[in-house]
Amino acid sequence: MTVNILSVLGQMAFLLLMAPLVNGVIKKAKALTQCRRGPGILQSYFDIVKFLRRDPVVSVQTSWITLLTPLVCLGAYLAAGSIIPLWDHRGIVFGDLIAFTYLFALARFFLGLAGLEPGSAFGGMGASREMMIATLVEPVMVLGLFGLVLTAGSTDLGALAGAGWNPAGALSFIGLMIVTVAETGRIPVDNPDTHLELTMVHEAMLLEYAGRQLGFLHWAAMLKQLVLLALLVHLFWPQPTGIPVAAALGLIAAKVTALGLGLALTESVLAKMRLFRLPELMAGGAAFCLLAVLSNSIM
Amino acid sequence: MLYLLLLIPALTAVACFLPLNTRWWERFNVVGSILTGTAALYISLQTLQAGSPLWPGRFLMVDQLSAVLVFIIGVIGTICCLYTVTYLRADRANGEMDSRKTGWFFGLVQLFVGTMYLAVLADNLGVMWVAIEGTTIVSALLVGFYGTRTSLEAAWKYIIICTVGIAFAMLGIILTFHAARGVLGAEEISLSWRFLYPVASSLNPNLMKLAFVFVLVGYGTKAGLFPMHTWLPDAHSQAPSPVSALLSGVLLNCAIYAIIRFHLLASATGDFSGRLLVLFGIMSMVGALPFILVQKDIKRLLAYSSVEHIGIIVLGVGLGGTLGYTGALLHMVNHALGKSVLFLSAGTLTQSYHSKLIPRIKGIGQLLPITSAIFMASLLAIGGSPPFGLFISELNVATRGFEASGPVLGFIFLMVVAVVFTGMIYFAGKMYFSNLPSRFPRGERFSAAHALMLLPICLLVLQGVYMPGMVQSMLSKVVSYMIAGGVN
Amino acid sequence: MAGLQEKLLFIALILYLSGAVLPLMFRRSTSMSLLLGCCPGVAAGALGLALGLWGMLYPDPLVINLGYILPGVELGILIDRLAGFFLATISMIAALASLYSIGYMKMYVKENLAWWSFCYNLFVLSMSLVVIVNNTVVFLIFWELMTLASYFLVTFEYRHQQVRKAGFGYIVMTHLGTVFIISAFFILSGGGDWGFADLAARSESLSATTKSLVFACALIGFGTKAGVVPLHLWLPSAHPAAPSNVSAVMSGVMLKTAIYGMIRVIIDLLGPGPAWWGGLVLAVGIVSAIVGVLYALMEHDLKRLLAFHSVENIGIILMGLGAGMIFYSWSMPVPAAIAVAAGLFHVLNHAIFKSLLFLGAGSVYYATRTRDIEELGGLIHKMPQTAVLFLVGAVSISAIPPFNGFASEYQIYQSLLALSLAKVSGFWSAAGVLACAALALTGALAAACFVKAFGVSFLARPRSQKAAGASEAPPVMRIGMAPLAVLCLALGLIPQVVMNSLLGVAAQIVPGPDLPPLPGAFNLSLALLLAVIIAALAGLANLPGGRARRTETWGCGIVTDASMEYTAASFSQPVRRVYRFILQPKREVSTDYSLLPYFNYRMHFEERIKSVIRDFLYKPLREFTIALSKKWRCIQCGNINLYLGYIFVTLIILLVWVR
Amino acid sequence: MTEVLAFVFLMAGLLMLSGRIVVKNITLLAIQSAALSGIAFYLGFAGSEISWHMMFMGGLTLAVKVIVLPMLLYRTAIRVVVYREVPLSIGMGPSLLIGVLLVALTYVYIVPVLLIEIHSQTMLFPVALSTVLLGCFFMVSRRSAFNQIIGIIEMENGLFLCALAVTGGMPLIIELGIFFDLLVGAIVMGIMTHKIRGTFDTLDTKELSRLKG
Repeated sequence: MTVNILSVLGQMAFLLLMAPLVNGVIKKAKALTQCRRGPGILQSYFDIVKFLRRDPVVSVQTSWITLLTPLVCLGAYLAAGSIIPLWDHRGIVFGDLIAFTYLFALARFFLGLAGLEPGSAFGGMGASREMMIATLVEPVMVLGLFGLVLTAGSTDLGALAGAGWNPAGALSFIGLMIVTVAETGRIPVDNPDTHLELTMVHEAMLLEYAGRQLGFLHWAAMLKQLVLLALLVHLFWPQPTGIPVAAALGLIAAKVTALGLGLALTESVLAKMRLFRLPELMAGGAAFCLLAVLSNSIM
Repeated sequence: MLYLLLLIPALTAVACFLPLNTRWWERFNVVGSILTGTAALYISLQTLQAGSPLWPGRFLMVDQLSAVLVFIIGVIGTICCLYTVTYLRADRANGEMDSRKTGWFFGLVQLFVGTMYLAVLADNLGVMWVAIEGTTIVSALLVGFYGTRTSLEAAWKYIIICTVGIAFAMLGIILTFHAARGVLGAEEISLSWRFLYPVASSLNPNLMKLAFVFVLVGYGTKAGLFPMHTWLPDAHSQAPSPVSALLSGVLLNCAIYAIIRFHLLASATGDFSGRLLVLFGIMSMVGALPFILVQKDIKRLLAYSSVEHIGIIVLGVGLGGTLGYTGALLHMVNHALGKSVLFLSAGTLTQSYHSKLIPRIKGIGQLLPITSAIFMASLLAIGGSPPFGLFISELNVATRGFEASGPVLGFIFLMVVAVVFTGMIYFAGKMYFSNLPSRFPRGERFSAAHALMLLPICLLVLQGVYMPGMVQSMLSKVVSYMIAGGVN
Repeated sequence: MAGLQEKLLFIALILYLSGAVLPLMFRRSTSMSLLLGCCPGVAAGALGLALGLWGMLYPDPLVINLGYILPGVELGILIDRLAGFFLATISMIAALASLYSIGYMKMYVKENLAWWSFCYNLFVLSMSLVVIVNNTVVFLIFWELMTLASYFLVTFEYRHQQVRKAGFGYIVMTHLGTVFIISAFFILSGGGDWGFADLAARSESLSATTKSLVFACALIGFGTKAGVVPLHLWLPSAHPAAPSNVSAVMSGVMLKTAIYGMIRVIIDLLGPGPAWWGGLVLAVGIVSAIVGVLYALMEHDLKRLLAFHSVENIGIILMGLGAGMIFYSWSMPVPAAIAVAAGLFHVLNHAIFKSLLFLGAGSVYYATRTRDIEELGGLIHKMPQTAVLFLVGAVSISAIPPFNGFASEYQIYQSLLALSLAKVSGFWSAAGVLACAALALTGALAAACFVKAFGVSFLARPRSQKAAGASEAPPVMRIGMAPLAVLCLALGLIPQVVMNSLLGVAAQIVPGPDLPPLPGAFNLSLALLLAVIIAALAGLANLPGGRARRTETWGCGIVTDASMEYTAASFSQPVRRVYRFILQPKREVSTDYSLLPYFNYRMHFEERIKSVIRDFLYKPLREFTIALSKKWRCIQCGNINLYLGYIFVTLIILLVWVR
Repeated sequence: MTEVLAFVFLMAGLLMLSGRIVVKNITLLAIQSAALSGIAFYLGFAGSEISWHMMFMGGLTLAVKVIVLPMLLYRTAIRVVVYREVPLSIGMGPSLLIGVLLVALTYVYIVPVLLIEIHSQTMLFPVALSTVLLGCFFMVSRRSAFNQIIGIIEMENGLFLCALAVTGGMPLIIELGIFFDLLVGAIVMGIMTHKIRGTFDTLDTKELSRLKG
């Protein structure tokens, strides 16, 4: 039991510490592809530390919801991350694929409320856009993930390890990559680096946040990205079994970074889409996932 | 014993025709109608208990079937006669009726009731015919009583159409007599139900078919079956409300009663009559439906709903079987109770709004809380919604429909009933859930008239949720009697 | 043993009746009649809850036979597990709603409160009896009584035009639906035997087509009452029209009686049918869920919004039942039982959080006298406890862990996936996953909708004086809502307990091998994990000391006010635009250049969505009927010769036709 | 003998359809009733012993329908009827044609096909039946309230002939009841025509069409 708890804590710590690194790598790679020097790989760590030092400043309109939201977001993503068995599967079950999906919904729900709370137009805009995008993303995500369940036969993530390692899996992989792009708020869906109100989605909701809470929210965003990448790795790029924990961690880190580089590349070759063109993009993703589902269910 | 039922109304009528003042006439009327009512209830309950014909006379007889009708007339007739008093007072107050004519009115109403008793007590086809024609004549005078253009028109249509119909019925009777004469010999007994039913199966089927066609057209006109119903809305809408209540609550049932009698006779030799009844029943229901959906005049609305309900009864009779007959009988009673109350309360409404037009009658809930509550209750009852009895009787008929002739008939039946309900609830909503024009005084006090109208409602609720075992056994006796073809 | 239950039952009935009748006697004093109307309801509800739980958990059913009340109609009370479950749900919600009403109905002291409590108690009484009688005729009697009572409750504030309209639409549609229910029963019984037992006995001997006919009739009939698309039209107008406590009961449990009817007739009486039955139910469920939630997202009337969510949740319930029916037709009793249990679980959960939300909306209305969320805002400061309760409901209905909405939707997901994993055919495998995707879409839309509902009405600045002047609802109302909120969390934490007892219920309907109890789900541990993390982070957040500093919201340099806030309309605009193929939005922008030729002085923007179903299905039907009736009237043209002609022609035709 | 009377009876009925003039119709009605009573008398005598029942009915018919009623109608007609010529709802030619068709229907179809038994016994029955139908059609085709009374009496004649032909007379008391019943009916109608004339200034039933729908 204690071992289980320790391993859970370990995995959380790993994710928490890993997330800024991956983000930094992606930023760096993006900068390089755009022929910029760009910030250092560890820059995200410095940002977070800086934010965490500062006391928060909140709007007078706000209530406990604004104060709670950053914690909920970080907690939800951590929990989601701790569901993925990064190394040999553990005793305590925190959930499965469905719980994983809905933990994201939990975070999004509170983020949306927090966006509305200060009563500034930006926050509301961000919240409404975020929610709209979610209505497009979640079905595709479920479609892609449950297409894999058809092969694995269970929604348990342990059983799902490497379920996508087959031709049909390739299709769902593409679909889920598109989902990941949308969820992590990257180009062509959203631009994480902008503060231009026409294009903001995620940042708009954070606009009223400052200091420690902003730090938490940034951290949560990075964590979300890492967790999604880790899930993809877990599903499509199975680990060799029977290797020591350290090696497994190293492998995971490597694979996740590789995927992140992929993300960076796509981001820098694509251009930002208009908000109302998104349904077409998501339809594309849905099409891939649907193909995967069909091929799985016919076979 | 039975002659009492004819004598009391006749005497009361004569007394009311005497040139006295209103107070006396009212007294005569009240006393007479109460006496008649008690006698009628006594007779009918006795017969239903005994489950066999009682007091056989030369021309009069009461068996289970007619006992049901006597019950109906007893209850409704008495209530309407008593209600007439308050109604006429209101009319005189509005100056719509000259107080010298009230005596005539009471007398005619009493005569009307008397003729109806005769019609249901008659053991002889001829006497029954005479009685029913008599009801036409008397009630035509009542319909035209106000003497306005519209009421005269209604009365004229009523008397002409019904007389023509009745004439055809006479043909049917003659044919029946001919058919029976071969079996029973040419005396009165070959016109007497008592003697006809035992030999019903040995009558000539062809003659009976043709006779039934004539009788159906004839008495069907009087009962208001669909293509012949045309007099009904006019007469009901123009007559004074108590008379409308009597017409729709009792008179139609008397005509139906005659049809049922002949049906029992004819059904012994083939199911032709049954099929005909089913056809006319459905036609009446469907035919009356559109008029109910787009109607401005409240009393015409009720009249058309009577056509529809007559259709239901006839359908139940035509379908036959335990369920069919049970449904039909129950529906006769329930419809009589509900519809008469509905007409009476609607009469109060029209009197206090001085208009029959639904758009003019607004906010009845605020003007007349008690009357409008009664009105709504009886309207829901007539619409066929629980906890009132009509729901049960309609369910019986519907079940029989599903049982006898497949889903289609039953579904049409249910659909028509439901759509009629929607129509009525629509107009009820318009009248009840609306704001009262400010010019009216509000509120009313509970009076004897309300008690009169509440009585049938209570009966209906009782019929709808709990029927005592005694009543059930009576009913089953009647039904078995009908299934046996009128033979004990 | 059974004697006790009988006594309890009769006591409950008498309590309801007294609650209906006594206020009429004490109508002089409103407070007196209010208390007399509500308190018996609370007590009777508690009794009913006990009875229902007993019937649900105790293996052999409670049967009380009351003899023949009408010719051929034998009244019997049958509380088996299914009936027990529904009785418990209904009674629980009704009891809490009655408690809440003590405070809420004070708003209506001017109205006829005695009449209200008469209808209300009769309504609850008939609802409770509908699910426990074992005879179709009695069932229909109480079914219609329920409709009638609720009709008078809906038209309680009849002075408003739209309330009258709503009531009329409600009674008409449900009454027409009842026609189908009756047809279903009588096609099934096909004769004078009206007992459920007779029907069940007869259903074996029926042909497949007849069974399908019964199924179709039952689906249409009960579907109308349950408000499945496209028969839902009455629902979003009728539920808001009623007082909120009544809407809570209507939306929370009255719709469930229809679900009960479906289960009873389609699954219990008819037994396993072809797979397309389940498929149809599943499809209907999906359509209802998505359409319902989309329209809900477009609503700015808090109660209409909730009403549309009832359509959505009924759809979700039907998805579970449909999956169960499909398994049943494949004769896989175990997954069938699990799927049906999942549906029942959602029935319970929806009853809880929907009534919680409606009561919350009622408190908001009580405090602000408005239901338009564009006029609300900032209520979380004015009425903090109500806000928390409402938030709990909102989170639960959005199926967010660890609350009960998530728990039941999780089970439904599992059943739908089991549908695919059964590998019966490629079609069903694909269908299962697609249904899951539809459910996910529904969840996302619901979340969006409640972010809007809660965020706009409770957060940020008050948008009107009404909202600014609000104050916390009276304690009795909050007390009425609190248990529901607690249940939302509790059922979410330990779903397996409920699921296991519901599996017993389902096993009674879908006979099969006795099921293994479900393993303890992960919800509890997940919740604990979340709690721990959040607590830890909260500690961490305050580590370096220092509290949050308060300042004005940054408005690009100008002082923001309520008029600059994001409105509900603007919040839902992206969704409206993305899903325009369903919602058919029409926008009108008019600019007024009256002041200056070039600079517009005032702009008017209006965007309304079109109810496709009403415009293309119901309106033409109604107009056609009316036109036809008007045509038909001409046969009664007042000409006596014509009338005589009718008789004459009829006679001639009959004479010719005789032979 | 009966054949001749029956022929007169039927012809009177047909001719009524062709007549627009009220007075003429009344005369025809009287003739028809006369023929009826004649038949009654004949049947009364024809039998081996005299049937007083028939005699009585014949006499009654003669007294009431040939003398009293026509006189009354004549008086009323003079006083009440506005136009001498009656407005028609169906044209003269068509109505005659339909009348003939009705007679044909009775003769060819109803009686021989449906009622073989009666057909075999007497030839009066078709006459009677067709007269009833003719009377009804007469009422359909005339737009005057007054002629509708005439039509009813004609139908009544037909009924009596039916009773005579088919059953050789119903029981006496019944027949009396029927007789006086219809008499009262006719009188009440007469009173009503007075009232209508008083209120509407016409007897044209076209005016009596306020109650619609």
